[in-house]
Amino acid sequence: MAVPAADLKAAAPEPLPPDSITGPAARRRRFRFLSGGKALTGLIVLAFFVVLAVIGPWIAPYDPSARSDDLIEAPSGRHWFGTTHLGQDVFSQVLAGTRSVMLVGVTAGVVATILAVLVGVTSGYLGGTPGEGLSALSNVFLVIPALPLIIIIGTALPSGGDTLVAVVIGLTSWAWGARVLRAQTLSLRRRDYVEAARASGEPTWRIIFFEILPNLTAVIASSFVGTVVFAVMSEITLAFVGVSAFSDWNWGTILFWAQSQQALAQGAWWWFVPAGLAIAVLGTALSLLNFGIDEFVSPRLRSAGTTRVKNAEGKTVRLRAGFTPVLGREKR
Amino acid sequence: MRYLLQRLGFYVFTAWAAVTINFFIPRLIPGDPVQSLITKAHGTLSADAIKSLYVLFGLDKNESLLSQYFHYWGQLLRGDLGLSFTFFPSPVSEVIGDSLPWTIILVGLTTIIGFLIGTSLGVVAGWRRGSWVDGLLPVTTFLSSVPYFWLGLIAITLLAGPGSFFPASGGYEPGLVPGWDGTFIGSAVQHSLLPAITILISSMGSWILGMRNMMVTVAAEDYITVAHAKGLKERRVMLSYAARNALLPSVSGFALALGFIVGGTLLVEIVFSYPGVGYELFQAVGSQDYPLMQGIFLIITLSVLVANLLADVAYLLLDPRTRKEG
Amino acid sequence: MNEPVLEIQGLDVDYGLGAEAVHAVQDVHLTLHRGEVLGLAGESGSGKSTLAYGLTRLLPPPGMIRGGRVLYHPEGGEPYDVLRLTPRQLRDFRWAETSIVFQGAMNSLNPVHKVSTQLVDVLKAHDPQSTRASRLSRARELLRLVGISADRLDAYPHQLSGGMRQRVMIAMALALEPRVVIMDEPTTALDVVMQRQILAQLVELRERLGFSVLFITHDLSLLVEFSDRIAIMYGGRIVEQARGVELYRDSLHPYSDGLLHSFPALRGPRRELTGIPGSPPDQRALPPGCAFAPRCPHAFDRCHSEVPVLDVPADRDGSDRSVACWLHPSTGPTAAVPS
Amino acid sequence: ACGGGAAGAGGNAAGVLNVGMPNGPQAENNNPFLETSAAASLGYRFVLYEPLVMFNRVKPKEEGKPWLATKWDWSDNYRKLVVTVRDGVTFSDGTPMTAQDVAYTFQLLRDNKALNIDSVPYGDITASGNQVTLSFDASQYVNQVKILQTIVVPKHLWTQIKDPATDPVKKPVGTGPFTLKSFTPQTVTVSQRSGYWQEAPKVKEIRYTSYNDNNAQVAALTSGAAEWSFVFIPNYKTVYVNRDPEHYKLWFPAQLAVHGLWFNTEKAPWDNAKLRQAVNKVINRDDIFNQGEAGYFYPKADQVTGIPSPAGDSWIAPQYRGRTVKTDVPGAKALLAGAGFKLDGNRLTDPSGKPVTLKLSVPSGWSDYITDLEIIKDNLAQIGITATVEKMNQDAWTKAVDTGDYQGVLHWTNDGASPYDMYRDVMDGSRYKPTGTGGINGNYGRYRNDEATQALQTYANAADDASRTAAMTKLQQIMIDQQPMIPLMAANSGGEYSTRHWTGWPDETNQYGPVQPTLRNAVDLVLHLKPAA
Amino acid sequence: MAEQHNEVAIREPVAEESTADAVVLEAAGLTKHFPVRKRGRQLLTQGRRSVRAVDDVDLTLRRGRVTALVGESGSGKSTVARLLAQLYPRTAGEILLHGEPVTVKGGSAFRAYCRRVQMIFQDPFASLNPVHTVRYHLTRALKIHGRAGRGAEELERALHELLTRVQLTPPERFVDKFPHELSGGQRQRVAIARALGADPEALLADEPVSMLDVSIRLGVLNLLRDLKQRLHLAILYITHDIASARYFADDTLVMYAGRMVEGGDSETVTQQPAHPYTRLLIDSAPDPDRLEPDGNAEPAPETGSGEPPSLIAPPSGCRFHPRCPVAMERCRTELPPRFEVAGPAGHWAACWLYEAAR
Ligand SMILES: Nc1ncnc2c1ncn2[C@@H]1O[C@H](COP(=O)(O)OP(=O)(O)OP(=O)(O)O)[C@@H](O)[C@H]1O
Ligand SMILES: Nc1ncnc2c1ncn2[C@@H]1O[C@H](COP(=O)(O)OP(=O)(O)OP(=O)(O)O)[C@@H](O)[C@H]1O
Ligand SMILES: [Mg+2]
Ligand SMILES: [Mg+2]
Ligand code: NI
Repeated sequence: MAVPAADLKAAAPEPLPPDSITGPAARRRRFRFLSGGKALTGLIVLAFFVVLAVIGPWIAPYDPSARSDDLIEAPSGRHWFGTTHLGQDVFSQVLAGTRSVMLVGVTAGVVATILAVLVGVTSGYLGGTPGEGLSALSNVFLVIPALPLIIIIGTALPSGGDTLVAVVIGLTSWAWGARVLRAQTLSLRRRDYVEAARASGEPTWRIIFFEILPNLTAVIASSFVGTVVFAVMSEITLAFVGVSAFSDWNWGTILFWAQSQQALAQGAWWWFVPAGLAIAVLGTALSLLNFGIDEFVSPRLRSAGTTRVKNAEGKTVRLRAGFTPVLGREKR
Repeated sequence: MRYLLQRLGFYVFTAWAAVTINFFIPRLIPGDPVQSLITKAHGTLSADAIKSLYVLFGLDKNESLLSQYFHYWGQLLRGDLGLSFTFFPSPVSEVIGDSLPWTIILVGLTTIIGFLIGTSLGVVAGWRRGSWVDGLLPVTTFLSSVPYFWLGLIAITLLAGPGSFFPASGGYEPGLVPGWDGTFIGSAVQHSLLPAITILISSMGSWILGMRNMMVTVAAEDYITVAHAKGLKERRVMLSYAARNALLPSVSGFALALGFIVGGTLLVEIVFSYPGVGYELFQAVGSQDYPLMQGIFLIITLSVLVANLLADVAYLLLDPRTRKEG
Repeated sequence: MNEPVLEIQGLDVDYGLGAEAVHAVQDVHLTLHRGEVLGLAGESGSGKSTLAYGLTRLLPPPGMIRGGRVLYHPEGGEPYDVLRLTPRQLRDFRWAETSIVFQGAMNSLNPVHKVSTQLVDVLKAHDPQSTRASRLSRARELLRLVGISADRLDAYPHQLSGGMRQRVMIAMALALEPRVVIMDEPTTALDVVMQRQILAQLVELRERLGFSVLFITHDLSLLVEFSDRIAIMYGGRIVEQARGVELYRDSLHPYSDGLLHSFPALRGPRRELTGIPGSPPDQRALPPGCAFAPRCPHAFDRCHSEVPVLDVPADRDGSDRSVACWLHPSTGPTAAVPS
Repeated sequence: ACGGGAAGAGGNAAGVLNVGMPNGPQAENNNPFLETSAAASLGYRFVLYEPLVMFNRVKPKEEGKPWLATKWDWSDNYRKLVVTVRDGVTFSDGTPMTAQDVAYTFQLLRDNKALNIDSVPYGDITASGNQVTLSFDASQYVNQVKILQTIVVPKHLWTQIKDPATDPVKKPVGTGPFTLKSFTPQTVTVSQRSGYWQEAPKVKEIRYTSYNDNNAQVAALTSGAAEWSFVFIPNYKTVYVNRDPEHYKLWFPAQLAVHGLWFNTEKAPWDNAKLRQAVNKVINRDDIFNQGEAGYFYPKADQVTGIPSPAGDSWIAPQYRGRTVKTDVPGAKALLAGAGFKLDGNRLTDPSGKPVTLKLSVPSGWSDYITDLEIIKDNLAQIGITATVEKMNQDAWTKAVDTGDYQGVLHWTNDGASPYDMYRDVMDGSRYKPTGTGGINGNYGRYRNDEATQALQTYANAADDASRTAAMTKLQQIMIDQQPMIPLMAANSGGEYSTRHWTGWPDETNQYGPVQPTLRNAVDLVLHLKPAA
Repeated sequence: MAEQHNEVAIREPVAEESTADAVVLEAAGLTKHFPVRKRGRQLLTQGRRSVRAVDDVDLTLRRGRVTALVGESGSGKSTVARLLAQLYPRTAGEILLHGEPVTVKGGSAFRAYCRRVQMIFQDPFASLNPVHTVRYHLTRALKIHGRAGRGAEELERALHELLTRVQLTPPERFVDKFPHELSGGQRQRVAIARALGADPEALLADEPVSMLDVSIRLGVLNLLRDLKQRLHLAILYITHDIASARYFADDTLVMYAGRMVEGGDSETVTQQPAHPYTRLLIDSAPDPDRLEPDGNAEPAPETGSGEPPSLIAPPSGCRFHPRCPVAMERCRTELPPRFEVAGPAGHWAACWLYEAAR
């Protein structure tokens, strides 16, 4: 809501009945999706990674690049995740690597999503020449193979920072989302409520952003999650195949080292497993958050809140369309 | 008819733009193929060879980028993709021809299977929001968030080893000659199992998730309630009403995924030593093999375009509302 | 009077749980008899649709049925409670026994399937043996029944006008010749000619097949003409129930009375329309007594404290009508137990 | 067979030898002259085609073994060569090999610049009887081996080839003991032919499998699927040898080329020889050898002259023999102090007062180089030099090296039959191009020293051995005094092999040739193999 | 057809103002054909097919007057409204706003047009965005047209006022609800409130009260009447409730199968219908007073035989002729123009029966 309801309450000309839904209550409903364990878990894990991204390099027990005499040591109290062939501390490397991964993932995700939304929704809504033009643009970008392109661009840039990499990934990976959004928009644009908004004189950008977009949130959210995961994977892949000249440590460079030193064949699983798991956990957290999105987005589902209720006999019934639960009378 | 021509023009334009970009991008890389080759040989090729290699690759002539570009188009229109540098003098078409079937079969099949299984699971998960299938999702998303190559390597380490059923690398038993005989096909299937499973596991999650989200949205629509009221079988409501409507974004995603079969499999092929086109591309990028790179890009471009066309058609077929009328 | 086919007993329906719950239908008792057209009218938002969907368990979340029974009397069988059916039984019950025309016709039709597909669908679901051709011809026949030319069979819902969609839904509801047809404002988008044609069809079919109709509408003139009995709803409760003409000529509940003075007549002199002053009740926090009391010109103390029960009023003893108003208390022991 | 040892076991019974290379899928191309062919990349060209003379790189001073040539005579100060061709040799299609074929082969190289990979300036080539005479305009002393190890192709087939430089030679015909049986992008199989001019090898069939990367290759080695390969194995004891210590062997002898730290000697302060010498003194070659090169891959090169040992021992001047570089931090500090550098705490400043830093560039995927540089970086800190390792992509790096746009890199030198090639790469002033200009062929350090250039000239063209020895000594002295580049490790010509099914491999005790499967010696090696008992 | 159109210009029975500026919105020769996709064999055999939803419709909306549009379902009423709102591109014809021809496709011109001409959509289940609250819908309507006032307080007051006007009381109860939490009638009222929020000059109301109970319907219609009188709003009122058209509208137009068939002032059209279709319509309207006390209906009026015509291949001549009890030969072939009907001025019908009256 554009207008914070709480302020309105204070300013309302007449006292509201005590039981009416007030601003905070409405807001509480909006965030009820978090009460479903999955979304909350996702959020917590994500927050954890964000915190690591900020403080990771500081709390790392060792300089991640520093060599020591403990070569290829299994995890121990001194080196939680063991050491590399140069005696570097893998734990510190993972910690220090979080920042770059998060930065690249989120930046690329945001850039790509914004582009996808702008191009996809606009071209879907506008139709006609501008629409077709935008659609052609996204098709061209779609056709260019992203990963090789990133490899090539990464190659052409003498040595870019993380942000540059993120932007490149973002710029090359929006087309898919745009395409999907465009298709969805095409089917939304003639809905009555869009027409109604148009007829009530809403400017085009507002129709796009406030009438159509909210109905696309589920798609956008999953494409955002998709791009972030894709961006993280790309960064890591680049480092893994040894193409990137990017920041010093990220999870990909750890894996690159583990791989080039054939950590698994050496039995040094600790070198290989933590970074890979960290990627997977990050991706999972994002996806979990995605679970909450549908409830956040669709007011119908949101007000449903829970998906289960208890009936009079104490049995749990699932709320679902088409089969309204019968609770049985309870004493009032 | 006019609409058709318009679409056609649209695709031709896209193809032109993509090919042009694909032509110029590789040339942005500093250095040249000869230097790359010498560097790659890491000392076993003497620096004296440079001169002969320039002659060999035909790079001794100075040609402007623009005339190279027109030259390229000329070749292309004649169906000639040029000679690969890495495998000089094998024609690019032959190099691609050798590797493309492997990729198409492995990745194509797994993409289709992954889509089918993933979407079906997504349908069920979304339909029974909060049921056990829905509860399965974190696991599948976890698996799909695991980087391909990581999963592959772990799978190789754990599952493939001496004495195991799964071979660790290759597309078929060394020593076998590809042909349509039982031994070869059996061996090819055996070799493709582990990579296929890895791709399946890591690609399925996103199909599940996408489909589930759409299902949840669609399941709240009134016509679903009506379908229930009509007393239709649950399956029918779920599939023909809810899934049919929820399918739209997934289908276009699927069409696009089909287009990316060729380009999106680099890592699997590297990790499993699979003789496909993705690895070829990776090598081409590494050794600045422009003709090969462009050849593969062209294939990717064409397949994505075709897939795009499919997606367009699928959308028209699936959603009558997007059809242009009045 | 004929034997009952559907008995609603003490139905309570809420939206949501706890303090925020909206009590959309409260303690509704209603009986639909065989071959009868029961009209349901009432204030907008009074819970008519909720009642209709609730008794077939089709309310979308967060709707839930808090209590009550919906007894269905099958042909020659023991009555059973619809609310206790398993999903499987419920599915067989639906459409074959009771069909529904939903209020929002546009959203009732699946936008990606042709009209024909959606019609054929229910035929197929309940009669898997039939051939495709026979189903299609039946679909064509059904469309003709509601006055849509058969060449629209291949149209998609968005290509039809509002009224046409409604008619498609009506056709669909009649497809299986069920014993109970619930129609929620089925004719809002229909012109009167079409409306009459369709209702005539319906009456004719009813004569032939003997089904019963629960007809929800705001068009009182239509109800009076067309239905056997009319129930008036207000604030989630049935407030009056009587035969159509009886109600029209002699309404007992002040709300019904108000309604009848709110619609214009097409013929004859223009008459004064009074309307009903005041505003509808808040269904989350209903007043302790009669829900209409705050707007009622005749309200007295009791109205504000006790909920009136729906019963045969003492002053019309022996008639088959009932009302829930303290102005017309019932003969029986005034067991005004607040439910 | 990649699954288990199955094929290996069966392979032995059928006389199969499994070779693996980590080079990715191949395209069918058997042209023996092209470095880009599958035949070259997997090495099977050298069991199909044979050289005139077989040289042993491990012992470069040793005379070559007569192979297709029975005799070769240099005259006119290495400007004329007469080769006597062996009788009784047939190509695999049954036609006998004659002097005509040999002459044709040399003409082919002379007339096709693209094929003449060694840039040998061939002159007149004539054949008569069983002798081929080649004449040259200049002394070919330093090119002897390159010329004599030329492989011979059949004239009657090659004259039909339109463009020998772009022909994939789908049906290769050579004098070797094997012929191509089948080609697939993944595996190439060659099988024994009849009518080989020597005693037929025990190996009946060789399968060359190309794995996509080192990991796959190593896995194949450890599982026994590959019995012979050349690949980098980190921690080779754990990963490879210990899996089957009895059979899994590797041998990595040095050859006459080095990898080392190059500076752009035109950029201050790295134009200062004393600084380079000091750096030479602090680099820990043991760490590099053990951690970066896994303790075997590139043998340590710590001879003061930079010449790899033992391969180049015989060229080392007596005064330098036996002298190795030892890490000597105080010595380095003293040296620097003497040259006007100041060490202030842990910061070294040059005579002009600027702090000494060193940016070490390296391609980002080259893990052994990166590791080596990390070690060097640490070592340099001991004398107050702040080094940074800058990872860049390979192409940018190649370009940087080519144009001199770098401060320090790890790079290699050419190899050759004598240390001449290596020294020429390091300090040949005639190859100098100024920083910023590309297309340089060696002398990446932009080193200019007329004495060195002169000595190289003399070595290549001298008429007598004495002046050659003097020139070689001069070069060694310049290397020590000027340290234009710091040799750290020798290039190798080694390989991994398994003795489970085949024995007779070369090793430390029996150094009859290098073990790399892609070298010309491959055929000699295969002829040495015998089934294990 | 310009001349015909001049001849039968609708006279205002009670001229409130000088007629010159009284016309707010005018349509001339309005036509809309929807192309239909061909299938299979038709591709080859048939020419271009289309649904001829609206054909050659003339219509005038005047200041301070309500014009009712009644007619058969599917006859193109909604399409006319959408055309007038410039939501569809039209196949032919002209739309004049204050005498100026306007064709806008989008952009600021379209928005300016919206400010003056507002539309209430027929289906309240589809025309409210499911993700927005009532508050959002109404606030936007107010804000777009600069009527939100200054500050949250004024806005809130304006919102409450709007909701109260459409009898969604108490307003606080509804303002934060989502469309799916409302009953059909409640949604319809939100839609009305939204249109009112824009404060237009012309209001195109497509069956705005079809889902309201009669008492609220009365309230809303009274509200519209009040607006018309106070603010001189021009209203197009599409409805199937002819009785309400009689009470509430000044003029009534009757549409059949994409064409206007009759028009005139409401009382006349409803009490003395001229066109056979209109007569059928009026006769079909339910009328409780027709009932006898015992509940038996009088013999139901003849509903006319036959089905509504297909708009893809409409009947030639007068489109009503297949169902018309008094059809003549001429009706089958020739399209009837508008004819003045005897009686109160301004009453016309497109029927050959009235040719004589000319
Ligand atoms: N999901 C919901 N959450 C909360 N309240 C709801 C929800 N759905 C409906 N209501 C409320 O329940 C009440 C009854 O709604 P219902 O749709 O049954 O009314 P109705 O009698 O059919 O009205 P109408 O004639 O206008 O269609 C209304 O006041 C409505 O606001
Ligand atoms: N997008 C479309 N494509 C094809 N035909 C259409 C489309 N929209 C409307 N029609 C057709 O145009 C005709 C007129 O439709 P319209 O909605 O204007 O009718 P209406 O008079 O409003 O009917 P109702 O009273 O039932 O709402 C109908 O036959 C309808 O099927
Ligand atoms: Mg309702
Ligand atoms: Mg309409
Ligand atoms: Ni807001």
